[in-house]
Amino acid sequence: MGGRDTDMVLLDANGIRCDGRRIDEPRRIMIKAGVLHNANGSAYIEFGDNKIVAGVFGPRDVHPKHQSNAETGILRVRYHMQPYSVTERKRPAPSRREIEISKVIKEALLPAVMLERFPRTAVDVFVEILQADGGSRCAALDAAAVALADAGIPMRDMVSACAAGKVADTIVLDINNEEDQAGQADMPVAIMPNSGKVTLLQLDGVLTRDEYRRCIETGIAGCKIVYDIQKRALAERHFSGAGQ
Amino acid sequence: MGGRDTDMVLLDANGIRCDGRRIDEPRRIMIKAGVLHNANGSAYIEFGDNKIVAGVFGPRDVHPKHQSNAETGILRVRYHMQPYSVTERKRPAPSRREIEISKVIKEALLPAVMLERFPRTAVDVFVEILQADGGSRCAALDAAAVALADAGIPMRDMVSACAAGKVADTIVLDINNEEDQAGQADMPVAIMPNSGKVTLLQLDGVLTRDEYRRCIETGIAGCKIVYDIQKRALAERHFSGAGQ
Amino acid sequence: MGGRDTDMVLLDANGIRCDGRRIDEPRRIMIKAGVLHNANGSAYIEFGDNKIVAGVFGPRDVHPKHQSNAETGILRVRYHMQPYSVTERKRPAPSRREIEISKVIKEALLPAVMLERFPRTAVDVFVEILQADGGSRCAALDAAAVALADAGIPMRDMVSACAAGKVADTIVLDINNEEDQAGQADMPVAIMPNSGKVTLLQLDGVLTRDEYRRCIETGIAGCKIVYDIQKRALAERHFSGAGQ
Amino acid sequence: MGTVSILDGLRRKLVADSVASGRRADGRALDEVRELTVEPGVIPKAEGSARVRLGRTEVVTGVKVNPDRPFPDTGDRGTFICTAEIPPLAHPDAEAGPPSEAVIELARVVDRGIRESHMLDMSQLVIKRDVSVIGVFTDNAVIDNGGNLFDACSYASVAAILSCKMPVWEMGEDAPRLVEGQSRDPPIATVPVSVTMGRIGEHIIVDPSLEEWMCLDARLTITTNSEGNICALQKGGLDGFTPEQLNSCAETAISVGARVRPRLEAARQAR
Amino acid sequence: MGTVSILDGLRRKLVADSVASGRRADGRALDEVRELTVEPGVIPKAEGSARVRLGRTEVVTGVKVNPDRPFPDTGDRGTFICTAEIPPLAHPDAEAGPPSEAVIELARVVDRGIRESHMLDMSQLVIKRDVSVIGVFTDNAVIDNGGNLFDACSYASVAAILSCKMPVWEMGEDAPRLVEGQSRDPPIATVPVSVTMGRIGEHIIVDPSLEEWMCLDARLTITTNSEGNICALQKGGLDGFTPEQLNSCAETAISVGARVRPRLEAARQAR
Amino acid sequence: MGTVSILDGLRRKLVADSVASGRRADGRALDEVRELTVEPGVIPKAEGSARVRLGRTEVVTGVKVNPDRPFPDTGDRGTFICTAEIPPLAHPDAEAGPPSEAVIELARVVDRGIRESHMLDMSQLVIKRDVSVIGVFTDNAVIDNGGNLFDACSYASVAAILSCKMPVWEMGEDAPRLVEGQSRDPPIATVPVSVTMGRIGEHIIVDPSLEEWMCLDARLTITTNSEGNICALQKGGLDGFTPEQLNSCAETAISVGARVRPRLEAARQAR
Repeated sequence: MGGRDTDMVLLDANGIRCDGRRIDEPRRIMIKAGVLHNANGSAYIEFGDNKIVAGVFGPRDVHPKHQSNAETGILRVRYHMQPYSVTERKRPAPSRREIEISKVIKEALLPAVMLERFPRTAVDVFVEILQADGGSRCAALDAAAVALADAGIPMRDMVSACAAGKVADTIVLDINNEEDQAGQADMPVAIMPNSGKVTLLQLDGVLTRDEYRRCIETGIAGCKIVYDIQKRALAERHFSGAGQ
Repeated sequence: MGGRDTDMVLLDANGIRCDGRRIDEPRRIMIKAGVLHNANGSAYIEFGDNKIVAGVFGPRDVHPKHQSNAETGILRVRYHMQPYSVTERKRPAPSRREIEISKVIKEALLPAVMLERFPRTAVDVFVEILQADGGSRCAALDAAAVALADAGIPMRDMVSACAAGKVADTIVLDINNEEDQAGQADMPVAIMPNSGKVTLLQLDGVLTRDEYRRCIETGIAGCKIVYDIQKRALAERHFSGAGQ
Repeated sequence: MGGRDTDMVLLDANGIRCDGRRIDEPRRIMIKAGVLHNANGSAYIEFGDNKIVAGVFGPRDVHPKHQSNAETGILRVRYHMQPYSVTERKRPAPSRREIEISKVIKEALLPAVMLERFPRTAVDVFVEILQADGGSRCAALDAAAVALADAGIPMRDMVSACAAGKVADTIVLDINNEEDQAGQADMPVAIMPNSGKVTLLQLDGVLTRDEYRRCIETGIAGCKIVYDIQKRALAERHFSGAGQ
Repeated sequence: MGTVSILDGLRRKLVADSVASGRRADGRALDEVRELTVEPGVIPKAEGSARVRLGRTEVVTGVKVNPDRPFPDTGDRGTFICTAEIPPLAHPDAEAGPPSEAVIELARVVDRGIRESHMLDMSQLVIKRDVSVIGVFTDNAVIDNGGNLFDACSYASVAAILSCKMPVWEMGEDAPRLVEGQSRDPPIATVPVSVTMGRIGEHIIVDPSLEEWMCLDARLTITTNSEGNICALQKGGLDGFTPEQLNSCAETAISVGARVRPRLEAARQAR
Repeated sequence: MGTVSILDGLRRKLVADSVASGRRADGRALDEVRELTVEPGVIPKAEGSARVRLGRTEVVTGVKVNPDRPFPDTGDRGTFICTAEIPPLAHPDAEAGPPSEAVIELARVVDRGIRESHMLDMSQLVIKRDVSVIGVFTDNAVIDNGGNLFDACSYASVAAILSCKMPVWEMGEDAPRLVEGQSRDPPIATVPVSVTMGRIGEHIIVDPSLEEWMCLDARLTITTNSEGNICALQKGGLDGFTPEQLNSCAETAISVGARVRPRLEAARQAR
Repeated sequence: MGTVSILDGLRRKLVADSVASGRRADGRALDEVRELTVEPGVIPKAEGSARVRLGRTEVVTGVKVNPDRPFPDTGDRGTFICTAEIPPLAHPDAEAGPPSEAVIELARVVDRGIRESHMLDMSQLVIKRDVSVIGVFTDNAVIDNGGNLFDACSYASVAAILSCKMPVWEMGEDAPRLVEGQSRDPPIATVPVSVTMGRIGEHIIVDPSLEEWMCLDARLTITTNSEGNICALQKGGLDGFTPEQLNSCAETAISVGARVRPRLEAARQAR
């Protein structure tokens, strides 16, 4: 029921994709930690043409009070797109898509954040999409995890996300906007890189039983590439003399 | 100012209506009590082509607290139509019509419910219209009253509702959707059958002074028919071996 | 970017404006204090074709509590237009324009109201525009200030408002609706007449440095005319035998 | 809470006693309407308008008349919408924000009384069948809430509609075009009058004041048309009515309505 | 709070113990779906409908079919919208008002399972290309919440769509016109089946009951099509899955889906 | 509350003392603007964009240009809409949800400064008179709130508009059609510059920091155009200004505006 039947050459005879990448190659990824003054932690990511900023506040008091939990802290996540972030201007009010993505990002981060240390408080993660491209939920999650670490929130693992997908009957890493429109399947994946657990998994499109297995493997390999870039961003911010 | 001028034969020379009924005959009515697992009390009604389910919760704590009353319990009623319940799909948000009907149903039930026994609490009545036909507010009220009794809420009387109306210059019982569209007046009536008090009364359409009196009498006669069916539903649920 | 290029003669050779006024002459102003029964204070104003009623409640408890301030009272203002107050029917929900005007009126009144005497309470000012004409925010503010005084709220000064503007390259007092549509600038001004402080100042349109100075002076002169009418209204209400 | 309740109980007793005596706190007989003033034409920018004072209740109502799209299945009729608002200056308990269920009921009862009486002949409000019709918006603002808003808003709406000077449109190429300098009278077929009655114990009072309103056991609004027929009903309140009470209320509504109707009809003269 | 937590912990232990024993509290095996009944056609006024009972969960779903404007860039396809609601009678914790994030996720997961499976051939739902297409609205109402609403709503939606009797429109001068007395079958290309699995410790259970739902470490919904391929996924919950668990879940979803599919396909007979 | 108040009072005293000394807490002179950086073109998917840093305040603004319907009475002009948002990452006190009155004022003041200066010649933004015009949407997102959002958003909006590469449309049969491969410069008539001043006691400071903002007695935003004329004003805050102060503020706004204007005009080069 989507629109997936154009004539663009998505994968040429040499295994090169429409934007020049190999099938196992992610787009350009740049992460910078500590970009905001008011947030307790923050990060800016460029992931392909995605441009996203994340800010973290907390642990802090919960309003309204009845949302708080006497046994543990709570995590709240807002994924929000700026009106100018997409080709057609988006209305500012949160769409159902943004609300769902906020929830899956929250559940992808939850196992990594040691909320049990901060009962009755909230940790708030706010993500603003300044420019959106394919894979914005993974990029947003990558920035959010770095911002949490930048804020000094205790974490039992990082969370790293990258999509895999199916393009021209081939499983490829990190599909871009054109591949998503014209391609056959898009599977965002997030892992906790040390434990190896998958904490986000979605799929649009059709995969055979075997493609499903290979798609998950490909996505996990991408997450590990992202993980290295996340660690480097935190090191630059916190352990290099050139820190801001 | 409504649209009331079609050519359909609403009443033939033998006093038979467009759906084959006599002027004092209600549509088919089926009530079943105790149809939901989570609600404290519930009922399902088919009244003509109306299909309605009602659920009751309480007495229970009131949120927000400032709505509660230290002297008595409060009754809250929500009458809500499913989008697919009417010919043109209805938007899910409650319309002004649904809010008004919720209020008149609440005020029709209030005199019967012994709320004074449960200060500071709320009794909640939720009605979902799965399929709507003429007379849905009366049918909803009939189901709500049975659901209250099924929940064991102390009541000083049952509440039974049925509309009367004017069709082809004749006062008839329980007008259906076609009669409502093409007819001259629709008067929903609810009574407490033991005390005889009228607790709901509305009117769309024009009646002479005398037609008004006869319309009320006709409606009350219909309420008494409904009352018997309500009692039977409660007996089947609570006092028959075949109870669910 | 506005629509300001009609052929109407806004100012004739004798310095007479399209509605017959001189350049320093305000429209007809009528104020009556004490027009409502339920409000603690109230006023009705006709200012040109503006027809506005203001009601004041308080000092009274603040709901929700977290809005209150332990050190001082708070002032809340609502400027609201009736749907029929303008040529094209206005939707009843408050527009962004109404919300902004409510804020600037509040900040124009704040310096005059001795809220520090009533910590933890609120003074509420509600203004309803029954008919709108050019300068409705000034007229609303004039009525609001009289209603505050009528309510007996302690004030360190009155607040009086009147617009000035630029029409046919001339600075004039109190521009009307036609002049606003076709004119070059509109500058609402409010002062505390005894202290001489300007507490409201806005501008739409372009003014030279010198026109800016003269526009403020003209507006202030208008405010002083209004002040006399405000005092008279309060005297009629509170100190005349003919009081209602 | 306790104090409020004691005062509440005290008020109920006082109101009930005076009603039982046949003479109300404000000196009225049980079937007597409060002082009623009707000022049509108070909002010249609206096509029709009226300020109504009914005792201490004050309502200002405006009517806007504009070309509108017809509803799909009634392309041969104009449209009619009636709203009500109780802005917060009307009473310390009134709140800004989305309308409460009480305000929604108020608007719908006033709307129904006018609509079901067929006061306006909607078939005369068509510019081009199925394409463009005339829409009549009637917006009621309660400026001061002194009780019985049903009747006050209904009177103000009816008077504002009667006072209407209706613009004339003709169909242009794509859209209706205003015919400058022309106007017409609204197509009035009947004049509905709403009469709201309250029951206190076994007594029925007409046009309850705010204080009485808070003590009612039940209320009934009956709208009658110029022929003295009944065209809308709304029962409300905590308790019910016996069939006999309903019959006697109808008598009262017809006779009180006949007394009020000329007061509203005078609004025609403001056109 | 303390009391709730103790009960909570107790329940978690009991559920985990019974899962570890391979036999659940209600007697089911770990990969066993609760009793499922599908009644298509229960809302005759809707073009398609179904009541689904899955254990103690009950959903009533209606499908409305209407002419619609196409989206600007897909003028050669019909439109599909799927909603879900948990009205307050479904559970004491359900609340009226705007949908919670959980309800939005529910609706979007059900929508995605149907949309991404290409169940309906949308290219056959065009009245006039780029001008008018057929819109299919599928509205799910959860009447009783007994857990695993994802599968219950998905089954009800699929059955309701399968049961559809689609009206026929042809393009009139300005607008589509209904062809009276005709109807057609919906253009069904495949039948998607959603299977929701929960992880409790190292064990995976199928179709969690409400009690189990409250004790899940993580959950995964896998939708498969008639060919046994995977067409939608949604992971949720507080924790994650290992890659091995994800592979084993896929096996389970395919085999359980194949058992459920004929139960839904029977809804075609209600047309 | 008590603690906050004591801190509050302490801060007020410190800020007032440093202002009285002629040298502010961050070392600036009273009429000195904070460090300003303007990066146009940061959002390539938008037709125009800019990131502005003004001290610790950061704003990212995008301009979208699309065909739009004209307003009924101005069919010979394009449309212009300017919004502002303070998303919750900008400050611990910022909240998601509908805009507060402060945010609405912010958006309207920025909008008015651009609109009333006639920065864009709207008569050049017409595709077909009365039928289709060009709409310019300017959306400001405050990423970091370091005070004086009026000027930061205004600078970002002006720079984003100046950086615009405008697509070209021609009128097709029914709807405007994009002319591929063409673009044009925006029709810029003047460059407005907003200068916000605060009063602390008898002193006027320019471009207040967040800490200063919380201690202002009153504030005034004056927007001037390229000719040095005044085109928009907004007074705010708890207290007023004397006429003399207003005159001196105008001098300051004109001279500071002249210093800032070239910094914004450089954004043209990003086209």
